[in-house]
Amino acid sequence: MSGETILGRRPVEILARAALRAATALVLAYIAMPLALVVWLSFMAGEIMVVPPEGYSLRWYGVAWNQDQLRSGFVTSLWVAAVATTLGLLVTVPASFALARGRFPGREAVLQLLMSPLIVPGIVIGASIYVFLVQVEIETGLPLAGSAWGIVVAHLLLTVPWCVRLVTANLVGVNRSVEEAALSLGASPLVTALTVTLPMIWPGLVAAAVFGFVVSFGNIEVSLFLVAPGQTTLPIAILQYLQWKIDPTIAAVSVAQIVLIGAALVATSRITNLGKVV
Amino acid sequence: MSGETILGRRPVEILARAALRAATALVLAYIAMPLALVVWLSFMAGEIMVVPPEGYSLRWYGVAWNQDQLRSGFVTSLWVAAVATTLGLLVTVPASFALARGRFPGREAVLQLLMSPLIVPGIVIGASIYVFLVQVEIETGLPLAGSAWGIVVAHLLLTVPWCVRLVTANLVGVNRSVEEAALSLGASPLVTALTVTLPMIWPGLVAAAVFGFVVSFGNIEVSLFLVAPGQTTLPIAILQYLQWKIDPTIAAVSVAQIVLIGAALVATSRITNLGKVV
Amino acid sequence: MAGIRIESLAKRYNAVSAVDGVTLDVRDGEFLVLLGPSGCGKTTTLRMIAGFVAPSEGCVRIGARDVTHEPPYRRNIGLVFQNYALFPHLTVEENVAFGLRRRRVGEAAIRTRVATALSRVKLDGFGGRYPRAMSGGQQQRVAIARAIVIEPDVLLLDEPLSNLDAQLRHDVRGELRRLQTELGITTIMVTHDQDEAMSVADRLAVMEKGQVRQVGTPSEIYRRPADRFVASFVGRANFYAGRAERGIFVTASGLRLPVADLAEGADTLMIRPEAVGLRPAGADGLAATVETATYLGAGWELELRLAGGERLSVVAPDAGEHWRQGQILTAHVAPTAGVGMRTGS
Amino acid sequence: MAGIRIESLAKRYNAVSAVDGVTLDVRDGEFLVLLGPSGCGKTTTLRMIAGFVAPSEGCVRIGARDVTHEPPYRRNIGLVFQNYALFPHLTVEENVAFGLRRRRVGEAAIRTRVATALSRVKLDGFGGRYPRAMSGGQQQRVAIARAIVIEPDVLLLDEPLSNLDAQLRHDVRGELRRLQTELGITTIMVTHDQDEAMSVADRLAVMEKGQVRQVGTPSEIYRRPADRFVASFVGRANFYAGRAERGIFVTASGLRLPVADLAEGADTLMIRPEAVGLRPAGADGLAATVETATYLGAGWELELRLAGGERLSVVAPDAGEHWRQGQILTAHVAPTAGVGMRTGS
Repeated sequence: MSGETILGRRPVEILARAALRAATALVLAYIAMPLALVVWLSFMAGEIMVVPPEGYSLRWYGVAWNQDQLRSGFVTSLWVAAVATTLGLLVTVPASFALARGRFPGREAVLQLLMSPLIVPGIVIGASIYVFLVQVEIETGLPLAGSAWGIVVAHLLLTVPWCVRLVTANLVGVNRSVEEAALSLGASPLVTALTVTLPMIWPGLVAAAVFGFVVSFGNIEVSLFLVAPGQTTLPIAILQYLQWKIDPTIAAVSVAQIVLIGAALVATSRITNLGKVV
Repeated sequence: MSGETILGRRPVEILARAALRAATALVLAYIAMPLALVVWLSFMAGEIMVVPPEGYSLRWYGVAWNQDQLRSGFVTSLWVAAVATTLGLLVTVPASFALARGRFPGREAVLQLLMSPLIVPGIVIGASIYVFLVQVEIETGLPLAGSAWGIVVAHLLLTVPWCVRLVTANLVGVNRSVEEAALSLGASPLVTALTVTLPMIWPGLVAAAVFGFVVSFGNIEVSLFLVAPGQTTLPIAILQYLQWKIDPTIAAVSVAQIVLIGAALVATSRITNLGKVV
Repeated sequence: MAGIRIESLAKRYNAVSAVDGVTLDVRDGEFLVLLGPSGCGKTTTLRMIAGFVAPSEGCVRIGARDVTHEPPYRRNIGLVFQNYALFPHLTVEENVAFGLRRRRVGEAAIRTRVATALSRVKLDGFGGRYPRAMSGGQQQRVAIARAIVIEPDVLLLDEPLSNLDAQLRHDVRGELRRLQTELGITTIMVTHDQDEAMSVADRLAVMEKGQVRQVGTPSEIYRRPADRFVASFVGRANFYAGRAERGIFVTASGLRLPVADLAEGADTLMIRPEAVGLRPAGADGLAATVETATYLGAGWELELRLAGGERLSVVAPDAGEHWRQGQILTAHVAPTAGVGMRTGS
Repeated sequence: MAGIRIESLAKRYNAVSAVDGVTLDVRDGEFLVLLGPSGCGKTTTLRMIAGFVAPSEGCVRIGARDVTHEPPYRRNIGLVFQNYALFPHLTVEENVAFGLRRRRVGEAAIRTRVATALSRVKLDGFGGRYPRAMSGGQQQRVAIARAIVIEPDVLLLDEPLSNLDAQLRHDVRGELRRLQTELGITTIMVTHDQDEAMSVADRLAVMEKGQVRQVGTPSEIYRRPADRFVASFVGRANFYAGRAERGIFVTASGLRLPVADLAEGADTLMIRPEAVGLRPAGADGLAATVETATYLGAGWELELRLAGGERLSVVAPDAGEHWRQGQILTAHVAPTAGVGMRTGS
């Protein structure tokens, strides 16, 4: 049970622990499988993915790089995710202060509301926003429905609830007496928030930003109805490519994406224990 | 700042607080918008969704009910999510014990690995598994690639990491001395786990089950390449419907799904504070 | 510097009174301790003085100023918390400078005043450290420096020693008292520890259930407690029901004890355990049997049973005897040892 | 019932020794207390006896059985934790019955034994409650009942009173001692509180830095501590460097103090603060000036400065005097008050 507790040495006890370790290894292998599989596929030489592979090569990375659709999808996704995350955090922080510090009726209900992106099907959110933007476009003449700004508006619905939840949780964890000390020393609530509270929770802010970015970058459902030619996100470009042809190109793109996001996560985990914060 | 702290009464201070409240209300309204929009759309009488609507009716709920594709998609999704969640929890609980209680090199790396469903694009996971299943099918003759079991295998990749994270986090939160008390009273590690630890963390187990179910039920990316005619999940049936026609039918289906999942979440939050556990 | 005047201060949460009409006058430069068990309202009272809790009734005056409706950041108070509440992301120097920066003091003046404050709490040379790199005692001294550097009108201390271990608690309370005397700053401290309260206070206010039971100097409170609660909270005490008869207290079982300065109408006699003398069996006094005897190093704790059936707790210095259960001896209660009180119940 | 024998027990984490060669013999039915500051290794020692920490070296014997490699669930020990560690999802009755069920005791016998155990800790009628509906003191009594109901060979207590408030701590320690005497069960308790240790122990083992410094009865430890660490951990003490000269201890500044039973070679004199008598200035003894005087109700705490410049802490019962800073008086140190020791450093 514990790493320290003295363990029984009867044969049946030793056997039971071995079985537990084997089961655990199996579960972990299963979780690691997709990662390993994608990396493996990306290095297969042949056009048709077979086991055992015909050979290994780096050619699909070159092919991927030369696909304009994938390249521009990557740039669009990067831009959308960055804008949606930044805007998300900007509106989120004050709202989180109100939620974490305020005492008002329905506070619990509001926190439940933050689960809503989980329960409304993403594809329907996307379609609804599309319908809504078309209406606005008809009324005002602004070309929203086909622009990347439409995608940003939709992706804010992904980033904002995550950010509010993370930042609120971090604010709740701040020792109130530290803020009270600042107030007693003459800092107004605004000055206290800026000079004391935010510096104390910045690992949480970083985690919220990274998490929002990753969720936005990888989303396919919400974007599906909002993309337009030349304004396609990477996951949708991948989808479109796969519907046309299944070859290791996409595996190569995925590995690139995995390395990018993986690096961001590792960098973040130096600042904060993401596993704990999220 | 605090709900209790005496607040400044200078005009600028009162104004600042009003602005903060307004911003918060706006953020909350934005988060609640998709929910409200979908419900609103589902009751619009006309075939074309316009603002203001032509009128209100319940007819789309009837239309949705009569769509065989949506009905069977609903059943498939329910079945897949239930099986993936149950199997997921069964393999997850022992693995979580090993992760939470064991002390072995690379433990931190393993916990990072649980983030992998976030970083490998879901669409690529689905496509990879499809390729893999086709291979297995060619080798063994088992009709895996077109069956719902293929979807379950893929969805386990969604539910297992969530379950491991939630159950592990809950196990880490258990006061070790309670388990030690059981050991000192003569309970073996297995008996301690079954009679003391699991009963103590059962809100966490319920949360893991609900969360896994919701994630599996709503997933579109991983399933995309694994569905076959007659074995389509609800989100993909919705996607296919929307590609053919955009009318309030899908809003009605979404409202049904929202009510179902919302009810599950509310029921769970009576047992456990989901917002805190997740 | 200024005195503090609290008038009929009350705080109610729904129907429950946390503080129920507290009136106190703290003189300029005085060290007052609010003493009481947890939940007695002492911390809520302190937080109303600081401005973190809005009173339901009453008012708070600091010097001539009515601050009842002022936010905490306009009260000019120094506050020290049980958990230190240092800013973890700032160095010691920046922690102490925080209040001066808010007051827009010039950089040169800040440097001088921070250095002076740190040297007052004997932390010269620690300015560049971060709080997490310091011991609990050092952190609490930083917190004290941060509170006094702004030259506050009053200093409020909320269980400042509770997180320190026994030896450190003893040292820091001495330093705290010395510092307060040097600065002459009006101070209110909250604590549940009677030793701590007695050792630093000019005056104590003993609280129970949201009300002040007694205000007075440590020796007034210990020697002439107003009621049973105060008597047993500021030390251990034996109580006997009975009546006063011209300088003699007659207990319910008929025991007659001469008591100096006994008010007519007293219905309870209080005797401190350490005020009882122990003599050999047969000597002048009350015959008693030892029920339990506990050796505590510096002394003994005895539970005696008197002839009339009453129990008497005694704390005696260790004079080399070895007391044993069942031993018979004489307990001597001097006329000055007993205090008569009216329980009113 | 059985004695416990620990031989050269050691626990190292990487290069650091948490416990460094502890040998102890606990007699059948004895109440032994492991006393020491936090980090001294007392809890690790207890956890090795319980089986929750595997020793790096040495062995643990309970009665005739070598249990060094036995898992905790085959040691037949009763364990009580600081945080009670009750099973929150079970009623009090089910908590107490847990160990009996693991031993496959019949339902009828379980009912009887649970009822007996609950009545031993004065919790008759509480069987149907859940732990969360009980006070801290009651929860700790349930934990004690749960530990003793299995009739363990030994009872291990890990700071069992630390989570209770002062008054309750005083009561529960009395009950614990009574129960242990009644049951005659071999008991080891870990604590950092000297009062607690002295009041319940048959013998104390004082630990520091992973080693046992001294083992003995409370009065042996208090009156004849083996070294400076023990002397100052089990009470307060004044220390003077110097040398022994035929029954007289000569301090570094030349002060000559007669000491009964002074070993040749002693280089440090220890005087307990409460062993010093205070007399008017000019009386026989050491002339001294009051540096600080603190009134604590039951007595006074004085810091004196002697003629030779030495400082002397004194704790004196309150005899009505009011001591003041600067006052001159005489400190009387009886020959039996001083203890000579060899610091070896």
